[in-house]
Amino acid sequence: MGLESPFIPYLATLKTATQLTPDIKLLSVELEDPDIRASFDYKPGQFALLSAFGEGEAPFGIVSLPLLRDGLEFAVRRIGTVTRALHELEPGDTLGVRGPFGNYFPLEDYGGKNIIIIGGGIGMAPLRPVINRILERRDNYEELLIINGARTPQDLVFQPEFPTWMEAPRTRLELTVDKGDEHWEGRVALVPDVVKELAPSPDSAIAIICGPPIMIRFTLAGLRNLGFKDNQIVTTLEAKMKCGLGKCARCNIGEKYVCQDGPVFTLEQISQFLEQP
Amino acid sequence: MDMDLIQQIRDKARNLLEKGTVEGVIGYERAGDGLTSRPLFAYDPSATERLIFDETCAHNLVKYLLDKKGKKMAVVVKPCDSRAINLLLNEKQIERDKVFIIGVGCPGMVETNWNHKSETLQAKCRSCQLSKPLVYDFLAGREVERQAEEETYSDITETEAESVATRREFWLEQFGRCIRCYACRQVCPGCYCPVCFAERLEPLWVGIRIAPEENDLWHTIRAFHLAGRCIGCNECERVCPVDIPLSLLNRKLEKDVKELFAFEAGLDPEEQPPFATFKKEEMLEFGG
Amino acid sequence: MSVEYQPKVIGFLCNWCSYAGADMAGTSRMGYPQNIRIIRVPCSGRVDPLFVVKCFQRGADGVLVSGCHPGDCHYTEGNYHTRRRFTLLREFLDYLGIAKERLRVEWVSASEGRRFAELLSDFTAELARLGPRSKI
Amino acid sequence: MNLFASKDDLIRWLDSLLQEYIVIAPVRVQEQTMFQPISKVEEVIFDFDNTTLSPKGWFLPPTETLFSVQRDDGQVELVPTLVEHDAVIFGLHPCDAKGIALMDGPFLQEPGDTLYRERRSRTALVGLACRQVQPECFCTSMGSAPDDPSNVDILLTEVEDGYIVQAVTEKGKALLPKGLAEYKGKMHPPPKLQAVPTKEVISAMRELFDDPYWEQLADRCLHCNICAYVCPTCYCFDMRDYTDKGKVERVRSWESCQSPGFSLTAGGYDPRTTKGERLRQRFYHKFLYFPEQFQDVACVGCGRCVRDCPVNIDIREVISNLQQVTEAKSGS
Repeated sequence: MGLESPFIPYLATLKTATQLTPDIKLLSVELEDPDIRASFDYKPGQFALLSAFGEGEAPFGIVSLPLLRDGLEFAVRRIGTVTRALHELEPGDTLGVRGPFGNYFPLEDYGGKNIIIIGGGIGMAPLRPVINRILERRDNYEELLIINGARTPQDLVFQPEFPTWMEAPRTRLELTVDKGDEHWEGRVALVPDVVKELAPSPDSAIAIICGPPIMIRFTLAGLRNLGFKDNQIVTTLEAKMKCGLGKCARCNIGEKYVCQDGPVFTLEQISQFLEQP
Repeated sequence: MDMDLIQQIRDKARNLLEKGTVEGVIGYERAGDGLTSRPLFAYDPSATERLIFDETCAHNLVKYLLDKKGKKMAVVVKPCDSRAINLLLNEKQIERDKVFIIGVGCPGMVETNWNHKSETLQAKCRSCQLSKPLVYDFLAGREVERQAEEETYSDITETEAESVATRREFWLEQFGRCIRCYACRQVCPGCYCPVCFAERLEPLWVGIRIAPEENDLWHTIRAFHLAGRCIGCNECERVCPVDIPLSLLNRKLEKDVKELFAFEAGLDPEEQPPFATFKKEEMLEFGG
Repeated sequence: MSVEYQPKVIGFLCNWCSYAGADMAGTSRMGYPQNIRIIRVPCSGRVDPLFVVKCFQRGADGVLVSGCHPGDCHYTEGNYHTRRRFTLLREFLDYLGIAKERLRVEWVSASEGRRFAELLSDFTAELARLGPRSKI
Repeated sequence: MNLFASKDDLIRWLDSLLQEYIVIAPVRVQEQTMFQPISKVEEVIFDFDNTTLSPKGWFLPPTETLFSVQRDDGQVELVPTLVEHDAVIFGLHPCDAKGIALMDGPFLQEPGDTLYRERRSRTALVGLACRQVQPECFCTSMGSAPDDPSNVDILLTEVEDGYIVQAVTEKGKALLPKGLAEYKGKMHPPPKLQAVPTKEVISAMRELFDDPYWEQLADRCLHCNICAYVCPTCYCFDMRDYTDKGKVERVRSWESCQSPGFSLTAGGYDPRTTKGERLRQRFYHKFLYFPEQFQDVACVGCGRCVRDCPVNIDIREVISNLQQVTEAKSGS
């Protein structure tokens, strides 16, 4: 008989589920098989398919770092049938994991550069391991600017980590919301406007952005105005993915298969796609 | 081919485009097989020379008006298709002043497949009583004297006479062939829900399996959603790649709606469809 | 060894009359067959034919749709629509091979607990007589 | 060396194959011709135009269970579907055989699709050369031919009093009955087909992406899935769980780029929203993306989509229209 079917997920146990925002949970997941757990290696930007048995599978960026062997973390926004089922799981319940899939942010190549991280809403999820990896190897990089936006203060995703991020050396965390509330004393502005206001320099810089399509569109325009070249802007694409194996052709955009060729692309690469995502 | 009729369609279409009365004309042109026909969208007056009309022009072009909402379009409409205009007017899906209807007198359509044209009149045409479209702005050709057979629903009554178990077996065999290409839905002028129940995930109605039990649900509800709305163009059956006899479903409902509610879809754009109204003193035998 | 056939029934009961009627049947210990699973709906007019077809598809032997008597609808006219819709659906399902006896539409008021119990017994007996449905 | 089998030989052979294998062959179902597992040789039809659906469904079924989820006392076990039988597909035309060879590209590339690979390795293909071609056929323009033996294990060619038998692969040789005589008669030239331009257009596909042609063509498209489902090379699929009475299975089913929601994400984002963009995807996948990945166009010229499209979107006409657009562009 042949090898195990690549469609069969690894079984995993939900260790903890933490409500990060009203519709986003951080799921901490442990693979059941110790050998697989030990060999499951991944890099910031890669994703996995989570199975809620009875509903199906959906893709999520892995938001933890591989060295933290105590589990895989996923930030899951309740948005459809699979994410609803994942939200309903309780610690101890079984789920499935397939992956890791796709490419990753080439952080080694960004050594010695200023890094600007721009994330909106759940778009912060794939950026979280990037931030934590940079902080873990802080000396390898120059200035780190994080611009994190959300609709309202309670929609800001990784709030428990904000103190760590703020206190890290040569690191600046700028929060912004579209609409404040009675407790919010911070910025009320759209992410592209904050980028314009802070005007980070393109010199020896890399901008990594992720967020809703409308935010990305205006942020890109803003970065270009500041003099960022397309090869200095990196993003991770959202696409319909089903199999994760480059077979089902659902994530096919132009000549690319996002699940295999992506999801991480520079703007320069994307602009060369025949079909624009 | 009635060249006189075709010339009238072409002249009218050209005239409408040249004057800017409409943005486009939806009509028929010769298909690639040189024998049958296919829909043509003419935006340029020169394209109107490709317009034709003959006994192979079965497509119900009214469906395409749903893709062109907001644009003023002219459309070539056979008598049977005009019922779809009335249906969509009744359901407020199209605006009368946005549509210029080029009605055609119709000799009846024959059974066709790509590169094949038979002499046999389509079943729906054999019992068609309409000598001209029910609604039009311009009539090309003449009213056609019809010597139609009466619609007796004999195939339906034959099916009704079978036992319940036999019918179940029959339909599961028919639905078992379905590959869920949804051509029946895509071609239907009455199917325009923004999200079809078959694609809805929450709640999930039709399961992912392309299998008799799921296909059965699909076909039952597809037909029932068209109860009192199906205008009998029979395009669904014509396009079905695996020849499921969908008219046996649609016409069963048509027959029952006629008997129960004295209603036929698409005859009058103002008349309340059967499920939008009721009479207090009807069907009193129903229930306790 | 023969296990007595227990038909599975799904009941869609309107909140205002029939559900209260069923409740009354229960609280007054009238005793009715336990084969029914009740789904409370705001009005019998809420029952989409799709719900009924889905029940049959997933193995129900019978479906009961029950609302207020015509004229008594809490929303004035919901049950008149129910009457039209299900008159047609029963015919249609029968035509597709699901015997019309398997779909019942009944009017049961809040005070008709006994009637609810009786009609359910009657329905269950009829379904038992019809026997299990052939596969799908 | 070509062998010869009389019709009786062939029937006896098929009969013996039925003892050991699942035999999938063209049969009549109502008005359709379908490839289906047969229970007796009499069901098989030997003289047929291309079947309603291609034989791809044996390898990528319209619906299949990838694994089932079994729960026992809180413990979850995933039980994979296994391929349990050896099979023979009998009577497939060379275009359909090429379709299967093309599907090997995506399904056998690592990580291989286990079910597909198992079925593929446990199935022998017995081809039947086309003595007649239909007006919708254009296999010779797509790198195949009515007598092309390259993608089958055995190729049969009908002659006056029986069949020429070519054992193409070792697998084919092993399958043949002993004692067939050598064929010494003459070979018949295959029927001729009209040529459709392909190569020139494919090289120009990149320049045509934003051409208004696609929206114009899509005007009449109904966006049904007929073309994709009758196609021997369309292989897109969907995956979801199917539950019934407590039983949970992960199922995959055919899906098509023409469907609403094909590329719509749960978040509501869809890179293809217009009719033209959706229809364009079909042709670009066949004539640009697939060739870039697997070095061949994803069309075998079987003509099924030509035959079955309700609004006569004819892939050959699309190709020649694109050629005209290219020429007009380079001319201006």
